[in-house]
Parts: sequence; C-alpha cells; structure tokens
Amino acid sequence: MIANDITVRIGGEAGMGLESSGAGFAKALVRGGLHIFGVPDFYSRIRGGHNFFTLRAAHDPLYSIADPVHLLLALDMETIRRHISDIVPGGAVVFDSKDALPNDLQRDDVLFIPAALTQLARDIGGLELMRNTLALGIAAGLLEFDLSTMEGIIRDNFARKGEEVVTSNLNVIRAGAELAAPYRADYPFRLHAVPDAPQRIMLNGTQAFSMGALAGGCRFVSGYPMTPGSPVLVWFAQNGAHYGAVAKHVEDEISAINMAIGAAVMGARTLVPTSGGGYALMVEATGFAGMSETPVVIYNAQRPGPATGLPTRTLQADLLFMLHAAQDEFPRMILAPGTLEEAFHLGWQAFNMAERYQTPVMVLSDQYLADAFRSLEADALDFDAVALDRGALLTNADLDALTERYKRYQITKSGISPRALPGHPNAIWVTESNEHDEYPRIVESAQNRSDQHSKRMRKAVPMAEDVPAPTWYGPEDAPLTLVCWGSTYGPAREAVDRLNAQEAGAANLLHFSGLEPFPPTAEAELRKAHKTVVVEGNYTGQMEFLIRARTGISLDGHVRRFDGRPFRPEFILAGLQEA
Amino acid sequence: MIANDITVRIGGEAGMGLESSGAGFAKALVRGGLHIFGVPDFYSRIRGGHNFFTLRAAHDPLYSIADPVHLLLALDMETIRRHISDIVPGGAVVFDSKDALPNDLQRDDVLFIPAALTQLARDIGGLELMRNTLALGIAAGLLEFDLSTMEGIIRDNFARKGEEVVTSNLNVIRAGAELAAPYRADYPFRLHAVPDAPQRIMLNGTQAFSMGALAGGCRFVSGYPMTPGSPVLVWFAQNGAHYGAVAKHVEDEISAINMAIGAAVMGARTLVPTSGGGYALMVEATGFAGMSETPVVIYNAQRPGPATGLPTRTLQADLLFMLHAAQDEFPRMILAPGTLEEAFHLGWQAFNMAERYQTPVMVLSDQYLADAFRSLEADALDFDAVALDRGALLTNADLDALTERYKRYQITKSGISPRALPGHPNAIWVTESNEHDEYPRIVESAQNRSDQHSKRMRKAVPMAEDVPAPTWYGPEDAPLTLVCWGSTYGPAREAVDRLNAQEAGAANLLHFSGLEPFPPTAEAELRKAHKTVVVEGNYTGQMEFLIRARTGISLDGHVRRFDGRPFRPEFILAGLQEA
Amino acid sequence: MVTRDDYRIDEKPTWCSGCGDYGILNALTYALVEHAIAPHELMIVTGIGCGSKLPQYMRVNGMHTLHGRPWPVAQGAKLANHAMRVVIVHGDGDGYGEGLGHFVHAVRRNPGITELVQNNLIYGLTKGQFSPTSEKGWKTSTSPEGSTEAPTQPLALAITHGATFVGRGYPGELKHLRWLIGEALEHPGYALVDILQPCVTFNKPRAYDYYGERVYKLEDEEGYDPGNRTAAWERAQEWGDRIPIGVFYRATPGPTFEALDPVLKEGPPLVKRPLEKLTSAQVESLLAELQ
Amino acid sequence: MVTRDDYRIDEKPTWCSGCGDYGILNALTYALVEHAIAPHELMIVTGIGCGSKLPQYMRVNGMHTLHGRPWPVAQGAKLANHAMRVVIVHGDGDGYGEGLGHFVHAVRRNPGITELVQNNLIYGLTKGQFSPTSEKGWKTSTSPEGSTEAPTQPLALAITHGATFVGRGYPGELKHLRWLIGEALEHPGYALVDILQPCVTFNKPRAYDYYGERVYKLEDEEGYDPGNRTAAWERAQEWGDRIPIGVFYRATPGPTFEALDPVLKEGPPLVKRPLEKLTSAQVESLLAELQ
Ligand SMILES: Cc1ncc(C[n+]2csc(CCOP(=O)(O)OP(=O)(O)O)c2C)c(N)n1
Ligand SMILES: Cc1ncc(C[n+]2csc(CCOP(=O)(O)OP(=O)(O)O)c2C)c(N)n1
Ligand code: SF4
Ligand code: SF4
Ligand SMILES: [Mg+2]
Ligand SMILES: [Mg+2]
Repeated sequence: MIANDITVRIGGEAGMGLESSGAGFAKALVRGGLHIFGVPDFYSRIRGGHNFFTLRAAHDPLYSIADPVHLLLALDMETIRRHISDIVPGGAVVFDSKDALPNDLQRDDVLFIPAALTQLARDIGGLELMRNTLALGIAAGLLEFDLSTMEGIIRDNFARKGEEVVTSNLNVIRAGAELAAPYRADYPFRLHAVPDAPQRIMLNGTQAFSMGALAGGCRFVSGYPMTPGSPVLVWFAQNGAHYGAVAKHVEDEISAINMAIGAAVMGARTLVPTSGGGYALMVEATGFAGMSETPVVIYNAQRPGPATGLPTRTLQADLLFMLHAAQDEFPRMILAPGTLEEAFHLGWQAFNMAERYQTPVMVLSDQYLADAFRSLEADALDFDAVALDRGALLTNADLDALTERYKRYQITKSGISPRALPGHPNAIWVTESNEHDEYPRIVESAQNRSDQHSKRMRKAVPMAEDVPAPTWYGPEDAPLTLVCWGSTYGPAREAVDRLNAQEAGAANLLHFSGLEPFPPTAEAELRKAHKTVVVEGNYTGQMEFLIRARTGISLDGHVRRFDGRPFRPEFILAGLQEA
Repeated sequence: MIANDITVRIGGEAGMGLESSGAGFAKALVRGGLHIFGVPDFYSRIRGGHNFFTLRAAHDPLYSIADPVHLLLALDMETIRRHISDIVPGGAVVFDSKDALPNDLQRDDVLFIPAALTQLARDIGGLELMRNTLALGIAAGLLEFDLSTMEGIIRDNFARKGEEVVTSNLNVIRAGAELAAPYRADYPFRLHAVPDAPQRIMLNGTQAFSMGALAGGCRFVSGYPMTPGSPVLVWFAQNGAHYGAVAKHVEDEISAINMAIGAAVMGARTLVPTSGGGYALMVEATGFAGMSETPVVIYNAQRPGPATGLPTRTLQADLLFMLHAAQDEFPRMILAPGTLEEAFHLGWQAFNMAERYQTPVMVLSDQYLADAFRSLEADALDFDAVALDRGALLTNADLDALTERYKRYQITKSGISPRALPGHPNAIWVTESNEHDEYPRIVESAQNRSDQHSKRMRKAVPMAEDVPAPTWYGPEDAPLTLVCWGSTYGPAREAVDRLNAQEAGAANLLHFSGLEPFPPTAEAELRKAHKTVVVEGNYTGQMEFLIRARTGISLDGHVRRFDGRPFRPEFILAGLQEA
Repeated sequence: MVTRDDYRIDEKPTWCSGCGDYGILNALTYALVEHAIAPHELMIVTGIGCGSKLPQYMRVNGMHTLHGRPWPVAQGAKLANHAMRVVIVHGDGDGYGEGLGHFVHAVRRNPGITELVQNNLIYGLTKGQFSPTSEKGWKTSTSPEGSTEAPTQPLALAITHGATFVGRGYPGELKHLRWLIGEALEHPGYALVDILQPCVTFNKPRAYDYYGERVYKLEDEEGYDPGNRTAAWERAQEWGDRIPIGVFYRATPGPTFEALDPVLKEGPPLVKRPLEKLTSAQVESLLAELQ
Repeated sequence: MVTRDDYRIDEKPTWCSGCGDYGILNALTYALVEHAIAPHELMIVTGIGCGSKLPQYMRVNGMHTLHGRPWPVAQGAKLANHAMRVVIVHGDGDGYGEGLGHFVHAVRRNPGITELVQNNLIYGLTKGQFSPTSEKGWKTSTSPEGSTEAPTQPLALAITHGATFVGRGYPGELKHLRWLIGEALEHPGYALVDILQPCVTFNKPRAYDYYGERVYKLEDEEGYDPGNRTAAWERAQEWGDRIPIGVFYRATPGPTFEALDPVLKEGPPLVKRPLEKLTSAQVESLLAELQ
C-alpha cells in the first residue's frame, strides 16, 4: 500500500470543466494535509480537443509533477489513448462504460474501472457535466481519501448556487466513492489524509505574483487579454477594487502600457500584464519609459510562438527579446521567478526596483508557472517581509523648499535623478520622449546627448547590486551543476534530488531569478561548478547565449525543450544522458 | 597651394536650404572630376537650430569626412561659434557682413571674409534665400573651382522653374565668385576641376539601397514616414511607379509591415522601410512573417533613441533589438551595409535571401549611411551582377502536376518548403499564425510543434552559408585589427589607412556586413587577429556582445560613440590611444 | 460550376455547438457557391479569435493573421493581386477593438474588399471579456461591476467614412444572411456586413432567443431608403427592443484603392507581371539622376 | 489669480514663422488664464509632431509622448490623478492617423479630458507627407500623383461615438478660438476642439488666405442648433467653399470614465491616497481564498 507521491490525472475535452474539478480535488487534498502539485494542460479552444489536469500529491512539498500516473480518470477514450502508457503497473483507469474499450488500449497490469459516468451524473445529479465530480468521487473512494474533505470543498464552491446544487453534487460524489469500493482491494495506492497537518494554502503563479504585486503597492493595472498573461489582469479586475487598485481592460496592448506610463508619471505604481505577443506591441513604449525614466512593471507570461503560436502552452523563449526590446539602449531589470515564493517576493520587489531606478522592470513568467498549482505553508507568502521603498521621490516638503527650477533629469553620479510627482507649483516639468537636458528642454547637442545617455545607462551599476543573485540548491561542490532560470527551477530541483538520492552529492543546481543587469556574482558562482548543464525551455539556448555574452563562459551541455510542454524531472534526467 | 583633400562646410539655420545647396555644390565638384564625401548634420525641426553640411573633396575616392575644415560658409554667427575651432590654419570663413564678428570668435590664422550675403542675394537674385548660392559662388571663386560646372548644376536644378529663376541664380553665383577674387591671394587652398576625369555619379545610402532593392525585384513598398528611414519610402513613392513598383504610405507601421506580408504571400517582393521606433511597432508582425514563412525585407535606418530620441542623428544601437525582436524564435537574416556599393548589392540580395529562406531579412542602415553622399565611378553600381532567384517557388506547371493536397509547410531536410502562390486550384492553403502541421492545419501536439519548430529553425543552417562573410581591408597579419559593422566601415577604413601611412602594415580592418546568422567564418577570421578593437556606435558594445555570445571571444578593446554623430577617422585614432 | 463540395474540407470546427459561427460559415459558403466564386479565386483573411479560425474549416485560401491585423494584410494581398477576391472575416474584438484604427483607415480608401464581422459582443477565444461592442454595464471577467464604455458604432462609423455598402446580418435569418453576403460580394467596392453572432458560451444573454425577438429586416421596413445616408447613420445606431438587419446604406462606389494606384490602374495584377532584371534603359534612367 | 506670466517660459518655439501653432499656443494660454487654471493643476499630453512640442514652450506640466499615443498616456494620467486637468494637444497625423484607434476608444469612454488637434492636413515635422485629413488628390512627397484616400471625419466620428462637446477653431479667429477652448475646458466630460492650423511651409495652399475666405462661425449661423446630433453630424462633414468653425455639438455628458471606476468614484485621487503595506486584515482576506 503506497500512500505517498501519487499522481492522479483527469482528462477529457475542453468544455467538460476539468480545470475547476482538478483544482477542487487539489484543494481537498491540501485540506487533507497533503502537499500537491497540479498542472493543467489545455487546448486553445473553447470546446473539443484534449485537455487534462495532472495532480500529484505527497507528504512532502512538491516542486514539479512527475511522469508516472497512478490513477487516470478518463472522461473520453482519447484520454486513455494518450495516457495509457504513463500509468504505473498496478495503476487504474476509470472510464465511461458507455464507451467500449478498444483492445489496443488495454493493459494487463492496469486496473480498468468502467463506470456509467455520464448516465449516473445525469440520473443522480441531473446534469451530464457532473461526471467529473462522479469521477473524483471514484478517485476518492479508490484512494481512500477522506470524503468529508471533498464534501467541504463542494459546499464552499457551490454554496452561492443554492442548496439544491450543493446536494446534487454531494450525492454524485458519494455515489462515486461507493462505486469505487469493490475495486479497492485490487488497487494498491492510497492517499490518506494526514492527520493534524497544519492548514496550508494552494495557489498558482498568477495568484502568487498578483498578491505580491498588490502587496508591493501596485495600484494601477492596465492590460489587454492574452493567454496566459491575462489571468493577472483578471485577478486584479476581480480583486483589485477591494484593495484600492484600479484595473482596466483597454483597447489594445499599446494603450495598456502607455496608460500605465501616464499613471506612473503621476505617481501610481503600475503593472502591465501580458504574454509575448502582447508585449511585442509594447516595445516602443518600453523605450519611452526608459527615456522618460518612468517606473513601470511589465509582466510577461511566456508562451510558444512565434506569432499566435500555441496560446495555452509554455516556453521560455522571450528572454533575449525582452532584454533587447526597443530601439537604442536604456537600463532595465529582468526578474524570472522560479517558485511561487519567488513570484510573490519578486512581485512586490519589482515595484520598489522600478521606482528606485525609474526604469522598466520586467517579470518573466510562463504558462507553466502562471497556471500550475502548489500547496504552501500558510505563512509561506511572507507579507511581513514586504517593504515599500519609493526611491528618490521628493516629498511635498522637499518641493516646498525648492528655490531653483526643478531638474527632472538632473545629472547625478548614480544616474538617478530625484523625482517629483506632477502637481506641485514648484516642480513643473515635461516628461520627455526626445533627448533632453536636465530640466528637460529638447536639446540636440552631442555633449548633452552624451551626458544624458550616460546618466541613464549609469543606473545599471546600482541596479546590478540590487538584482537577485543566482542561488544554489543541493550539495556544494557537486560534480554536476544544473543551471536554470525561471520556472524550470522546480523540475530541475527534483532532478537534482533524484540524482543525489541515487548517489549522495552527485549534483546541485544554480538558479537565476535575476537576469538583467547580469548578477555580478554569477561569473564567480559559475566558475565554482565542475560540469554545467543548462536546462531551459527554448530552441537556441538563450540563457547559454547570455552567459557566454556576459562572462565568456561556455557551459558544458544543455537540456532543452521547445514543444510547449513543461519540463518534468524524468525529462531532465533523460536529457542528461545525452547532454 | 593645396589642391587635394579640401573640406568646405556650410552652416546656418534649418529652413535656409542648406541641404539642397550642399548637394548641389557636391554634384558640381563631382562633375568637375573630384571625388566627394558629403554629410548633412540637421536638427529635428523645420526652422531654427543649427544645421550644417560638410563636404570633403579629393582626387581619390573618399570613405569619410574628416575633422579639419578649410572653408566655412557661415550663414549665421552660430556657425562660426560652433566650427571656428575646426578650421585649419590658413583656412577661411565667409560670413554675412550685416553681423558683427565678436572678438571671441576671431582667429589670427584664419581669413575672415565678410560679404553682404543677405543684401546681395536680395538685390541681385531678388530672394534672401539665395544667400546660399551666393556663398557657394564665393567658395567657387576662392577655391578656383570651375564656375561653369556650378552653372550647369543651377541650370539643371532650376530649369523646371523657368528661365527667370535660372538667370537670377546664375547672376547670384557669378556675383559670389567675383566677390572672392580679392581674397584669393591670401587663401592657399584650391579645388581645381580634374580635366578628363571620367563621368561619375553621386548618391547617398538611401539611393543606393533603393536602387538595389528595385533592381532586386522589389515591387511593393509600404511604410510610414519616420526619419531617417522615410527617404526610402519617398524614393519609391517618387520613382517606383516608373518601374512598376507600388509604394504606399499607410496609416502606421503596424499596417505597413502587415500589408507587406499580405502582398508577399500573394507573391510580390516587398519592402518595409522605417527607423528603429517605427520598427518597434513591427515586432509582432516580424514574428508572423517568421511563423508563416513569408519573405519580407525590413529596412531600418537607425537613429538614437530610446523613444523619439534624436530623430535626425545617427547610431548603431538596434542590432541586438532586431536580432531578438518578437516572442519566441525563428530564423532571420541581418545585413548591415558599410558602403554605398554594399547598400546596393545587399539591397537586391536581400530579396533573394528572403524568398530563398522564406523568412524576414533585415537591413540595418543608419542616418549616416542613409544621408551621406559619395561619388562613385559610373559603373560602381553593378546592375549586371544582379540576379533574381526566387528560391523554392513552384511554377504553374509544378502545380498543375500536383496530385495530392499541397503541403505549404512540408517538412524537409533544409527546412525550406516548396512555396506556391495563392490562386492555383491545386494549391489551396492557409497562411498560419498558429502552430500548424504541414498543410497547415492548426495542430497543438508536442510532436508536431517540435517538428515544425525544428523545421523552421533548421533554415538557419543553409542561411549561414549564404550570409556575407566578414571581409578584410588592409595588410594581412597587422598587429592591430579594427573590427566594425555597417556604416562605421568608411571612417574605420580611413583610420586604418592613416595608421598604415604612419607605419606600413600597422593595422587592418575586419568588417561585418552579415551579422545573422552569424557568419561561420567569423571565428576563424577573428582568431587571425592579434589585437582587436571594435569600433561601433552604441553605448554597450552590441557587436562585442554578439561576438562573445557566438564565439566566446572577448575582443581586446573598443572605440564607441553614442552622441548621435558619425565616426570620423580622427575620432577613431584618438579613441585608439585609450582602447 | 462551383459547388458546395469545392469548399468542403475534412476538418471539424472547434466551435461550441450552437455557436453562431456555424451559421456564418454556412451562409458564406452558400453565397460563394451562388455567386460562382471558386476557392482558388478567393482569399479569406482573418484575425485571431474563435471565428477567425474559419478558413481552417473550408477548403479555401486563407490568411489567419494576427489579432486586429487582417485589414492591412488584406489590403496588401489585394494590391498585390487584385484579380483575387479578398474577403475579411473576423470578430468584434479583432475588428472593432484592437484593429479599429486599421478599419477606419481602410474604409476611407475603398479597397475592393468584403468584410464580415462575427460580432458576438464578447471576446470568445480568451474566455469572455467585454468587447468594444459590449453594452455599457456588461459584466464580464474584466468588468465585474459592468463595463463603463459606450459601445463602438461600426456601421455608423463606416457610413461616416464613405462606405457604400453597409449591412447587418444574423445567422438566425440564414437565407437573409446568405443574400446579404452575396450582395456584399457583388458590390464593386468596399462592403461591410456586421453579423449578430450568438456566443452561447460566454454571452448567453445575447443568444438566439434574445435576437429572435428583436431582429427586424430593413428590407421589410416600409419607407426605409438605403440610399439616404443620414437616415442610414441614424438607423445604424438603433439598438434595443428592435434591432435592424439588412442593408442600411448602399450607393455607387467610386474607383477602388487598387484601381487608383498609378501602377495598378492598368495592366495585369502586380504578381502576374514578370519579375525581371531592370532593362539597360531603366538602369540608364536611374543613373541619369545621379550625374 | 492666474496670469499669463505663470505660463511664460524662456524658450523660443522652433516653429516656422507664420505657423498656425503660435496662434494655438496663444489662444490656449489665454483660455487657461481666463479660466483661472494654474500650470501646476494642468497636465498637457502631446504626441510627436511640430505642434506636439508645445509643452516645451509654456511653463506647464507636460508629457511629450510617442507618435499617436497621447490618448492612452492621458487616460492613465487622469485615472491616476483625476484632480489634475488633463489636456491633449497633438497634430492630425498623430491624433487621426497613427492614433485613430485610441481616439475612438477614448471618446466612447468619456474621460474628463479636453483634446485640441492642430490639424494642418499634413505631416509637418517629417517634412510634408499627406495626412489622414489631407484631401483626396493632394500631392505630397509620398503621394506624387495625389492621395487616393478620402479624409477622416474626426468630428463626425466623435459625434457618432457619444462625444458631447465637439467644436472646430481657427487661429485666424483668435478670440473665437480662445472662447472655444475655454468652453471645452469647462465642459464636464470629454471635449474635442479640432483646429484648422495653417502650415505655411508644407501646406501652402491651406494657409491663412485660404481659410480666411471660407471659414464661418456656427454661432453666427441662423437656426443652427448645436443640440441636434444628426444635424451636427451632417454639418461636421461640410468642407469646401464654406468651412464651419464653432461648436458643432454640445450636450450634457454622462459621468466620466474616472467617475465610473469602482475605486475612483469615491475618495481622493489615486495618487493622493497613502501607499502602505497591506493590513493584516487585508492579508487574511487574500489568504482565505487560497485555503
Ligand atoms: C496581440 C494580441 N493580443 C491579444 C491576443 C489574445 N486574443 C486572442 S483572440 C482575442 C479576442 C477575441 O475576440 P473576438 O475578436 O471578438 O473573437 P471571438 O473569439 O469572439 O470570435 C484576444 C484578445 C492575441 N492573440 N494577440
Ligand atoms: C512611431 C513613429 N512613427 C513615425 C514617427 C515620425 N513622425 C514624427 S512626427 C510625424 C507626423 C507629424 O504629423 P502631425 O501629427 O500631423 O504633426 P505636425 O508635424 O503636422 O504638427 C511622424 C510621422 C515617429 N516619431 N514615431
Ligand atoms: S466561445 Fe462563443 S464564439 Fe467561441 S466557439 Fe464557443 S460559442 Fe462560439
Ligand atoms: S512645418 Fe508647418 S506645422 Fe511645422 S512648424 Fe513649420 S509651419 Fe508649423
Ligand atoms: Mg467576439
Ligand atoms: Mg499635421
């Protein structure tokens, strides 16, 4: 009886409600004291296609899903076709008995559980759509997971729809559990609730980042819907008003970023959430923020392209794009959280950085980090650690005391010019898109250009001290070092754990969550490594390119993936054989 | 009497017509058998500011202007203020006698020639604006340059305005020449026409590239005005129709590139001229061209930014931007002509490359290359060398013979799929922005994504063989190698010449006109160099970054400039002292 | 003869069952067949959105472009090959939102292009945000307290900018829609057909039943004169208990954008002209300017 | 008291002498003074073009933004600090060309912003290409055989999209222009003033003499009722021997975009609210969702 590290996958077509049932089940497991990691895999369409939700649960914190599936809840035959080979020996498949199971999908070492999902959902619950719930009931029954926790979730989720809906859902889930009973003896896997486990939270990267941003004083969000970036826009549209944050869905991405710039000049902390294709339309305005030294935070949840590409899939291929976006040069910061905790903390820190350096700060997420759920300890999002630093912002008292004409773009050693917000009679100035002098007036002389351009570029020096340094995970001085950035952290971390489980001290991990300015400690850290393998989600190896460009160091190997699917530990381990 | 390598500068306010007079004088010198190099230096305004035109003339071909000025034609005092220190001992300043010459602008070793420019222009020509012409007359007189050649230019330029205008201009220029006579004895410099010199041509980078593009089959140009890219749009708007090329000034840059893509899919060779800020709005569509494998040529005449920056100035800071523009990855080619001849040849070759590899080809020019004039031998633009290669384009006969459903995105070893133009009953297909299979249908599977993305990326392999290799100038195996790209070629070449004149074999030059795919021979060539110094026009050293990223080689030093002004040989030589 | 089979392809639409896009696909196909337009003579240019996937579900030349950008792509296609029929099909978010600027600029050029808008008053593919045609007060995921923007007036806007064929259709009136698309296809200039497209998933209050009760045909309206531009502009803004469909405005168009181009006004389409090296006479005339 | 001196700055405009932008600068400054608006209470947002350099020539808060983008920047500024007056000033290329989409979307939101357009029917700063308001047939460097596009109808378009103050001014009628800008500034919602701006360098045929002969004031026009929306739409399209200036349309606006925002409808402007850490109650309510 294996009662730890179990993966359940539920699959079917778009429109079957998999996302919410998967999340509901996950939440029940978390309430039951288990740690979870849940990943949706969805088509870019409203109906049809093949969607699935993979949910891994264990006693210890999880950083990734894994390949082997212990229980497959198949709402259609396509689900079995696609996932049958992932099922571990002894695992089970629940499927709708209205469909005949073709011979080629059978496996002797797998338990097949036919159940009249559609019919029972209709008969008991009154709605075919409840077959998910039925399947989850079967899963709970089979895994001996505490049904009352599942019932609690149902009550919470459906309360506002009325008692009748709650009751029919409860009936359906109980029927499922009963249905499972006779099979339990033949099924070796269990997911028992952990008694006395602390109450935990469950969230995805979208939520972690949004909460971090809100905590960091973000009070103005302007965006245009684009998967997988729009969930942050939607989060703020739905929650922001309770916390005093204005959120606007505007006519296009160009408008979104320019609005944010307008609001930022006035003094609001502003955020622009998007995905790569939306960001492509924000390039010109990024340069305007750079030139006018306006703090703005840009959030890009990356997806595969080019162009429309694969809207609901994941990739890490916008790093060099964002690093060099817009004509000419200006300092920017690029942050790439690898975990929910980092998404939260970089979320609030981004706003401090933006105001401290008066320049765009970019947060690179991706569909995987944005959409994948994880359980955390209740205090893992450390709101107490949040501190708001507005940088060189002049107070009203400072401005009252001003006797000379205010110089918005004053030349300073650090490159940072004390900033006044418009509205004070002593500080009247123009946010300038043309090259300008200190006041600013439009001045074209070579000397002025050189002075002002150098002033702006100089900000990169203090920024480099503030950019998150790469961090180590695992034993020191291991013969193998995986190098990663952003969301690849989770699966790479687990790959390292597995290598070390096989052979103590075999591998460690160097993770970059700050990429621009290039962290000053990076070169020294990299030189500590013996054999380096970069794990990243793009075709050309953008991180490798960047490291070589910045340090001259050519890393030893790489494991890459560009098919739109997230890394898993097994994929990395297999890749290491070749790297 | 020095009769070779003379620099004349004419300066005044915007709106004084300096550009056309400068160009007219230059043309006269060329007709007189001299080689010239002429550079306008203009403010981004219609009136006022300080504009000047520098014209260098010599018996041998010129690749750059140089610092010392032999004759300054000052239409206002500001011109003297700014340029008095550039004048060589023995040089002269012509200025309007209506203005008093302040003491601090006087120099003992310079000949000051006061002339009633405004009044005489009005009196003789009837128009104050003719003071340029008067000043040029004085220049011709002083330099003993053949007046009849100047008169010929006036006749050509003003013929369509009527005999009266021609006559008054002729009168003015003659008056100028006479005015100069008494000063000639005190002025040592001469610009005699070269008898029996072959007839040459004079043009700037805009013209060279436009003619190359036209010769290369460019038949559709869509753009939006943006200095210094719009001159190519204007060139095509004014000349294209005579050669069957459609040119459209459309509502914005997004429209410009998408129109070009629409026309390219149908089979036209298309060009999108712009500058960096306009290109910033074309980023998304560049990715669409990459994804849909549509040939399109993008021309970016770079200027300083970020944002609006310095509209009429020069810089080389969009290389990494264009290299990585758009979400995710796709192959592209980046060409950066260094001379007019290269601008012409890469102009036509770009269209062959675009169709051969079915992907965007980017031509990086800049304000300096676009606007600077040079004399060339009459046959220097080798139209005979032009060859049109449309790549894997299916003919009507091929399509007639098609028996299966046409596969627009067929997987091939080279990555290049045979292309049909829409309109044939046997080849019905959809240009796709989503990830797709061979036909293309929208397919999201990991395997298909991997196959199609790899197919596209694979095109970079043959492209690398076709990208122009870096070229050497100067003696082999010199202890010092300057490394440059694009328009820096000219001044760097002259810097090398001067170094070698001082000490034979001292320096050579490695010039990149192909930057992406990174030329396969580059690493070996770079390794031949002893000490390398990169000369480039940006703050961070983009070429250095790129070379290190691609080869791991860290070059030894650099000379950079980012004040919006073009390199001159003297600037480079001074910079080498520190590099 | 062109038949429905010419347009048939073995590809199941990914639209929700009951989606208005099925009716539009159907009506468009019928109209094309009725007007004897063969697939290879046609280029359908779409943007990004549920409805914009349409060219995948017909056997037809298509360009599935970028969100909001079908207009420029279509104009480029038409200029390059004006012998092809060019039809734009896209959603309200695409056409009247992200692409609104291109729309207005295109209308005033009068290109020989037909435009069909799948106007479901919502963003479908991104799962139900308010669109530029959503009514004020509309509650969606990005407007939980109701949209605060007055909807765009695309028909009135097209009339204002010189469009000479402006209509609205409804897939619940399939025969009428077919006819309307056919008229638009035959119009010798720019023609707009806005289509009330029920989105049964994200805009349930604006489904077939809602429109069924409100829609009326201008063709049945006593005294309505589609030649009266001002009346058309007023009628185009009617929205409420009565929602007009049919031809709002129709006039004789001037020459098209492509017909006015100095290069294209005579001779074969641009891409049908041989692509050859410049002749030596041409080279000489180019160089003459430089001497 | 606000005086002209408050707006004075030691900076000579770079406009050509005779440029209509001088008159606009003058009229705007006077109107601001007349309506007692102080420089620090005002934010002038411009795009890129000759006229868009205006904030450099006054002592005033300004945002000299990107070509075509003042609208979004201005809306962001207004939302962040709705106690500030926000005035957009930009050219026809900027506002009705590159920025046309933003313009229409902004109009339908009714933000409390005043817009002045320096409409010289040409691109000035880039040296004379035809603009979206250039007449058909207009010959410029990019239309050597004449533009083939019908001009945009910005006034009719604003009226179509619910604008409640739509006027046109002319610096040749300076007092009228001052008055008009003043009325626009006092309008409690979005207000548009399109201004016939002579460009003496690149659009010589449309200089003061041309307009002088044609311009007439709607205020002097017997029977013209600026409350009649349809009549205003028709009049807004009049262009030829007679060119109307004055208020085309005026109505009582609804609540502004900012007033309708759930966060902004009550309390001080966003940027005047203290920026503080979340309270523990707020943190708890956030975390409650995740349990
Ligand atoms: C530049 C860009 N921004 C955003 C998106 C995301 N997106 C895809 S479809 C769509 C809106 C679809 O609405 P509509 O055009 O009305 O089509 P519908 O799905 O309703 O048919 C959006 C915002 C995108 N693909 N590209
Ligand atoms: C994105 C972008 N495209 C093009 C330009 C170049 N540009 C500067 S001003 C201008 C047009 C100016 O016309 P208008 O707005 O009418 O202003 P005017 O100069 O006539 O006052 C253009 C195209 C630019 N700065 N940015
Ligand atoms: S979401 Fe709406 S528009 Fe999209 S396919 Fe479903 S019903 Fe149609
Ligand atoms: S070019 Fe025209 S718009 Fe620009 S400053 Fe001169 S007159 Fe004014
Ligand atoms: Mg829609
Ligand atoms: Mg203008």
